[in-house]
Amino acid sequence: MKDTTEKPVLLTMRDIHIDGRSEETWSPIIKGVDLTLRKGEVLGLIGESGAGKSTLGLAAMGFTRDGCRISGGMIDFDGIDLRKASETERRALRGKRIAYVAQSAAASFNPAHKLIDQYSEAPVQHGIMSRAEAERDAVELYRRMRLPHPEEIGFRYPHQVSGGQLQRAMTAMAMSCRPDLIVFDEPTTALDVTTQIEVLAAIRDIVAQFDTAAIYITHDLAVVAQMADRIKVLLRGDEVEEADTRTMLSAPKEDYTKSLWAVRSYARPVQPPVTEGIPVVSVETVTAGYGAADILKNISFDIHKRRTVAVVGESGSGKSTAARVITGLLPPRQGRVLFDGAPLPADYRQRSRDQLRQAQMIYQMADTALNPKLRLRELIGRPAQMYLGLQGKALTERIRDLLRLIELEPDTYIDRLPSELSGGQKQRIGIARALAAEPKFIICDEVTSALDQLVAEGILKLLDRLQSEFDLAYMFITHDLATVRSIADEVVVMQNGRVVEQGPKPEMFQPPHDPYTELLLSSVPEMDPDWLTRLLKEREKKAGKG
Amino acid sequence: MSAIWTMIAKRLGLGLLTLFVISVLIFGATELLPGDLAKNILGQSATPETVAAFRRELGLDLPAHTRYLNWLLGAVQGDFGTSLANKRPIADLIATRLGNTLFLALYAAAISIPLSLMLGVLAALYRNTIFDRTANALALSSISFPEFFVAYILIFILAQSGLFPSMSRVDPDTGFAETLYRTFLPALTLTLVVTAHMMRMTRAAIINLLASPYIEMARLKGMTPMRVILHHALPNALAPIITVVALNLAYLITGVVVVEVVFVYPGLGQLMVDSVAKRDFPVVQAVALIFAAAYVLLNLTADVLSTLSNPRLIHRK
Amino acid sequence: MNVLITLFWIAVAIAGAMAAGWLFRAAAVALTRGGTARALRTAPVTAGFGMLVILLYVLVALFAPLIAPYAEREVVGAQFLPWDSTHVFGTDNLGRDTLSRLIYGARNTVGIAFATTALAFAMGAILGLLAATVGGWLDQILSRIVDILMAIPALIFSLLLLTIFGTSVPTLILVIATIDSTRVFRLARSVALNIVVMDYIEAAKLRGEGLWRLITREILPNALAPLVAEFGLRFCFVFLAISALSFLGVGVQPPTADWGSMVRENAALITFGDVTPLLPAGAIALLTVAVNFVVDWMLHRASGLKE
Amino acid sequence: MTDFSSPKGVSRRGLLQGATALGTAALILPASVRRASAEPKRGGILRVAQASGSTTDSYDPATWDSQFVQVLHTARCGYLTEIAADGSLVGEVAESWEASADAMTWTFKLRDGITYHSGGNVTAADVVASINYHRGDESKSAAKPIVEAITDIKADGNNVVFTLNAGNADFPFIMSDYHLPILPSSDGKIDPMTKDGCGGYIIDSWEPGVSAKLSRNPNYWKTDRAWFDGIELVSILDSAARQNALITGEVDVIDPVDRNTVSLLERAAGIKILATTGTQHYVFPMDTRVAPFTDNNVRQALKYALDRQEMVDKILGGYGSVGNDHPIGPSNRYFNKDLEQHSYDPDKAKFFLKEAGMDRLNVQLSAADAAFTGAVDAAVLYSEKAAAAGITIEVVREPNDGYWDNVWMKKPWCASYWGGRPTEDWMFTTAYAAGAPWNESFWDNARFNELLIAARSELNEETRRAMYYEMQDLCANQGGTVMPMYASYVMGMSDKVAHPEVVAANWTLDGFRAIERWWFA
Repeated sequence: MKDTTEKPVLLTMRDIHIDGRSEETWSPIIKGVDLTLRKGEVLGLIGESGAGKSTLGLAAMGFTRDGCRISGGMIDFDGIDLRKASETERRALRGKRIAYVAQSAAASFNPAHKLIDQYSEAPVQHGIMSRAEAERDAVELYRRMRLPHPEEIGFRYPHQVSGGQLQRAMTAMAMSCRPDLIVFDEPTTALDVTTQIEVLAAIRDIVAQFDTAAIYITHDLAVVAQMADRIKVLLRGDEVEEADTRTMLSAPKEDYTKSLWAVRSYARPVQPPVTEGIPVVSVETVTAGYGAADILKNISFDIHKRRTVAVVGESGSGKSTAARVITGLLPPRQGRVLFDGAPLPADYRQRSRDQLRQAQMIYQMADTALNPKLRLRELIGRPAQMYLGLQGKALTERIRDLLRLIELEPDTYIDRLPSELSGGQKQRIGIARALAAEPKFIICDEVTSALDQLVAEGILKLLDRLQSEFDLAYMFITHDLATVRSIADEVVVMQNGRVVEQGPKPEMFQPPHDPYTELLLSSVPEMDPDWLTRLLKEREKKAGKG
Repeated sequence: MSAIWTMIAKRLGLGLLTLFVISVLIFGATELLPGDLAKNILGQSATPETVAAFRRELGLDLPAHTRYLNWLLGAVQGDFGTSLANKRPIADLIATRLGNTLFLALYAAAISIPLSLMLGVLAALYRNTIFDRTANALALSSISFPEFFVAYILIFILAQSGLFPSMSRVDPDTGFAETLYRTFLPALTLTLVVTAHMMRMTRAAIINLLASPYIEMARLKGMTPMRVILHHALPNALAPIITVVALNLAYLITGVVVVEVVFVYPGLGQLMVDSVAKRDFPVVQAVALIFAAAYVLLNLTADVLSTLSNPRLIHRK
Repeated sequence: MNVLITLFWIAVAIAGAMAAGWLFRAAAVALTRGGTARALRTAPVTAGFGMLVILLYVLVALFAPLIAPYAEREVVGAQFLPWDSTHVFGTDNLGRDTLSRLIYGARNTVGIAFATTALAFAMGAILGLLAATVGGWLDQILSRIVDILMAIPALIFSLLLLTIFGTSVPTLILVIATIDSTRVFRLARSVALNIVVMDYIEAAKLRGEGLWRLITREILPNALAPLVAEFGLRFCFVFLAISALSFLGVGVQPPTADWGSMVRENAALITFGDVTPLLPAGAIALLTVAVNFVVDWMLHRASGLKE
Repeated sequence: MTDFSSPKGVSRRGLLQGATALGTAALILPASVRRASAEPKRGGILRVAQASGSTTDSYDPATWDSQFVQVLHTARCGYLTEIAADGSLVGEVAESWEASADAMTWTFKLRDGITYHSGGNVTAADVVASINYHRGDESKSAAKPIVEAITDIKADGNNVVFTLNAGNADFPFIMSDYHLPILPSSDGKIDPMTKDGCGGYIIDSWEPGVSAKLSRNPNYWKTDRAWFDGIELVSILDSAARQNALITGEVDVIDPVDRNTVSLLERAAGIKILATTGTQHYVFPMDTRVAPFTDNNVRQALKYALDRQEMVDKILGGYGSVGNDHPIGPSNRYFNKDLEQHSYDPDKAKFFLKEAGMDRLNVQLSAADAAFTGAVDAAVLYSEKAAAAGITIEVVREPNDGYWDNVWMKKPWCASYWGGRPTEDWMFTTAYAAGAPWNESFWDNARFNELLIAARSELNEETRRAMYYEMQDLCANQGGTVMPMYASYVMGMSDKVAHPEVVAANWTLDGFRAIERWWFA
């Protein structure tokens, strides 16, 4: 952390009001927030989804998304009133003096152009450098961002570069005009934990090198703790509080902030491992894949009644493929899946209706998992109607029961469409739909990763309660070790289609670890502002030794 | 790149299959049409013997499948035979008309494609403004008038005042500039007919991308709206635009019989209609296959171009 | 000067149309409630105008006998009478009242176009959704068949089929619908391909839902927006198809009044500066523009773009 | 109207009209036009646009079936005889002819010094070969029926001798038929695809269905003909396009003019309309073997249920005259002036219906513009007027394509047309005699058939006249054909084009010979 209080003020935002249009009315998104940023300072903006972090970050550039408008307040960037300035004047600032790094680099790089062309665009168009200079500069910055092959990587198209590298290339691109301010909008959220470390480190270094001021937007407290000098907490368009990072972490004033801090502490009591009895689901030496490639290589694990097995791994590790094998969407090349000790037909189309009923699935994205055109009555009622043959009043009663189970008031919600629900409510509907079939086993595929922490915690608690109530067995697919900590009984760690380690949770979180598990565990950011610095030093040391 | 060659080879194979099936379909359809060429030429006066003689000479007495196979055998060897009605080799009959048809199609395309792309881009840039809505309404009005009617209006305005000829009579001796002048009105008619579709598609394809994060990124890099559209949206919108351009090109080649009639332009459409009326089967087949081949090839070209316009498909990881 | 006057009147016409659209939207908002009213309030003025025109057409079509001053086929005087108070738009080549023919034309033309488009969509959409859902060989076969049908020029193909099967209205509808359905198939299939990869379809399949329910309950409602938009466009193209066919000598049976044929019958007059053929052509154009204004708005709503 | 009519229809037209109009009323021009026409002079390229012409057209005279080839080849070729503008027969390749007393042997003396474009002389052997091409078992010619009566043709020096199977005083007229050009021969055969001929113009280029270019034959034997230096024939199927071509000056003559807009065209500057009225007439034949048309009362009812003058006004734009349900026109020798003119009379129609024991009548009338331009509209008008008499006529628009194959003489009631015949006997024999192949109403009236045979051999003028009068009466009041109107040929032309005072009416375009008869003023 650096002390920036002596530096001149770069950006001042006073009493900012921003409205968003939904249907025909304008409703406030930001309700009078102030913000001050000095040169070279990093401000962390934190809050849950809907808090207005991105909107505020963009407003710092004098920019609003379509369907939004700045309805009040003052934005002063280095003496320029961004609200009074013409669009042409604002445009001259963007990219040149204020740059932006978006959440998903993969989506924010134009797929039609090479990286270096996109790098050069801002400096060339703003008349700072010639094209040749910009290309030389790009290589230099790629090197500073520790990108592999900095001379060549710029000549690739975005799809040819991995996510972590893209995110670094995007930060480099934001730096191309050496701006005074960069707005980072959740730059590492879409990345795996192990990749996240490198990107965080690279961003931190380059911001420091060029003494660039930054607004760092994230929902992840541990991340912001590593990056920011000061932290501002937002809740539904209002500022909750603001303080320097260490103060904020150690002594939050407001209850809301405290509750945010507290989320990480939820953990249910671990149940003893089951050693006997027939597992509900048993995956036996399964090898499976698409085309010629094997995605899963000879994996085995069991899931018992009333137990939660967490399958952990980074993207591409094969954990979702394992779920597809179990559900029968992807028949394995070798091995089989047993249910209550009896082998299941490999293809779901060959399974009986009862076999289908017994194993249910909850998806990561409730938005795509719920048919947007069906009302909750049908979404939840359909499995009950199909599998249990419920009709008329009995069906309605069952739907209302299920809604109560997931803590939604039946009268209010039964005839709503998914689009009329919040993210957490949608996920609850996904759970209710699975429960409606009265299954023995539920696959939860990253069910909390798209949710805010408070909401996610609610979902985890609900799942926990339902498990004891209905004796359910869970297979919990996740990349988030915090989730594993809170809910798992057993852990299966996967990498490149293989199980690298498995066992009861307490053992898994105790050394000695498999090296990959070690890497995973150590990469989870901690609330300590010095964590990143320390970790990098340790890794350097190890690498030096090795 | 090899993936493209595989695709081209596969698609050409499928295209040949398509042509084959179409030749069967067209043959079947002409068989179903009442009357045959012998009866058509002989008229009611013919005695059964003369009809038989005529049919024997033209080979119409053979069973349908034999006639078809004979035709197919010739066609596979590149010999499409001679017109039954006037004994002219079909290749001769078609050559100049195909040239005319292609010329008019390219002429109309040369006007309409740049025009519609430009209008589409401008409409996307100034979306929901008066310009956008006016261009849209005008374009829609122009496609909702029947082609021949558009042609008549153009003749009334541009030909009766003596600016352009109302007939597009061209022959191989006509000079290029003169041909351009004489075929201006049909080309303009076709332009009015196809521009709206391409313009709307261009506009829609571009607008469809405007919510993309990389467009927002470009705007946040301080790029002008024009550059955002041209440099960032357009390259990614090419695939649907190319497809719709190909469809319209195919229409310009295969669907313009009405314009040919009004402007007395000797193209393939009129030949096809005449030959259907006379039941001149080999000519019908040849023209139908040219039309189908044009469609297949244009679609293939569109797909290849769409692939080439997408770096994700040509530069694999 | 003339240009200026023309421009002035065009401006007046546009302004009038927009005012009418605005008023209609205001009235519609006042008369409806809930979601409909909310949706209507966000409708652009053009969409309001479009809805007003469509409503007027439907009313004219429904109440043609009440509105039209003369019967559809009644010969009321000499041919080509000038526009006057008895015959607002004069008479046609057989001495029938042009205005009455136009009014009845709304009924016949819109009716035929609607039936044709509906049939084309029933066939094309069902097969397209089926192909996308089932995939595999069924998709291959259907797609190839459609490719083949599309490779035959539509106008010549329909001419051929109508010559073979005759030109009664049902045949006409069937032939145009069949040819049109290939285009619908393509659209339905490509839209559905984007839907079948969604998790809720996977969930439905895993639940053991049958094909019919999968298509009608899970896929169709989500494919509706682009299909409806296409319906609007196709609907208008049917007029043009009928008009082109009547140019080639096959079309709607007389003495039924339909706009496509009316344009054809009177088209030659335009070359003498007589604007009578502009009436049916204008009626088609106005409906096309109106339908597409509404369609554009619906697409805009469906796309979720906020501007 | 664009005419995508079936070739069958067209060949039929060729057959049915395949004779000259004897005694047709020639056009008498108004004085103003006459002055302009005064002095023929050489020069200029005449551009003619016609509504026919197909890519399938050919040089083979056996297949000529549409106006475009008829006009084109008439300009290229010479015939034995020619019908003059006033309807009389004059020699062309034949200088003179004479018949034996029984009119069964005809000797034609050929004119000296007529040469082909290629240079050779026209010989008697060429004449024999040219006519023989259409005869015989292997003939595929559309003209076969009209030369069927010939049993033998011989060349005799400069003479050609025809022997017929029965006497026929009209035989020289047949030799003027457009199917029968005189073409060069070798070994007794002509090459049907030859481009050669002995007419006034040489074909320089011809793209079937599009256009043809001709230039004057410098060695043409007629000194008072072929004034134009060159000719361009264009095929413009669309009637509006044809009119536009005339208005914009891209062609000099168009044929036909759309009767719907002829009055508008007439008003255009520098354009004049030429109409000739001959024997061309439009009919609605009923199949008298099929109920309800078996009952003459029904037929009579239908004949009183249409407004003929309205049809002439609206379908023909006034260019024509009303018909009286028999095919003999005012220009014919034995036209029955005293016969009551059928007119629109719903009460009478109702009366006849009642006679037939009906209150209402429902019938279908099949029509297509292939039958004649405006046929569908005419049927619609018919249907409107008939409603007042309690007759419901459902108009069925049939496809143009295949009309003559599938509809004509197949459907019980349809539209049709006739170019007319030069003699009463020929006309009646062709279309009204029992058993005749084109008796389109399948009418079989004993008295009529008897009179037909008697009249053919009757030499007493008055008796013959009486017989034909009675036959017209029978036809009109008992026949199965509704004949509403005679239609004129209507052409449009630039007022720079001049033509003789008398314009032939046997065919359109001055008997297909406008090319060699007209000139630029």
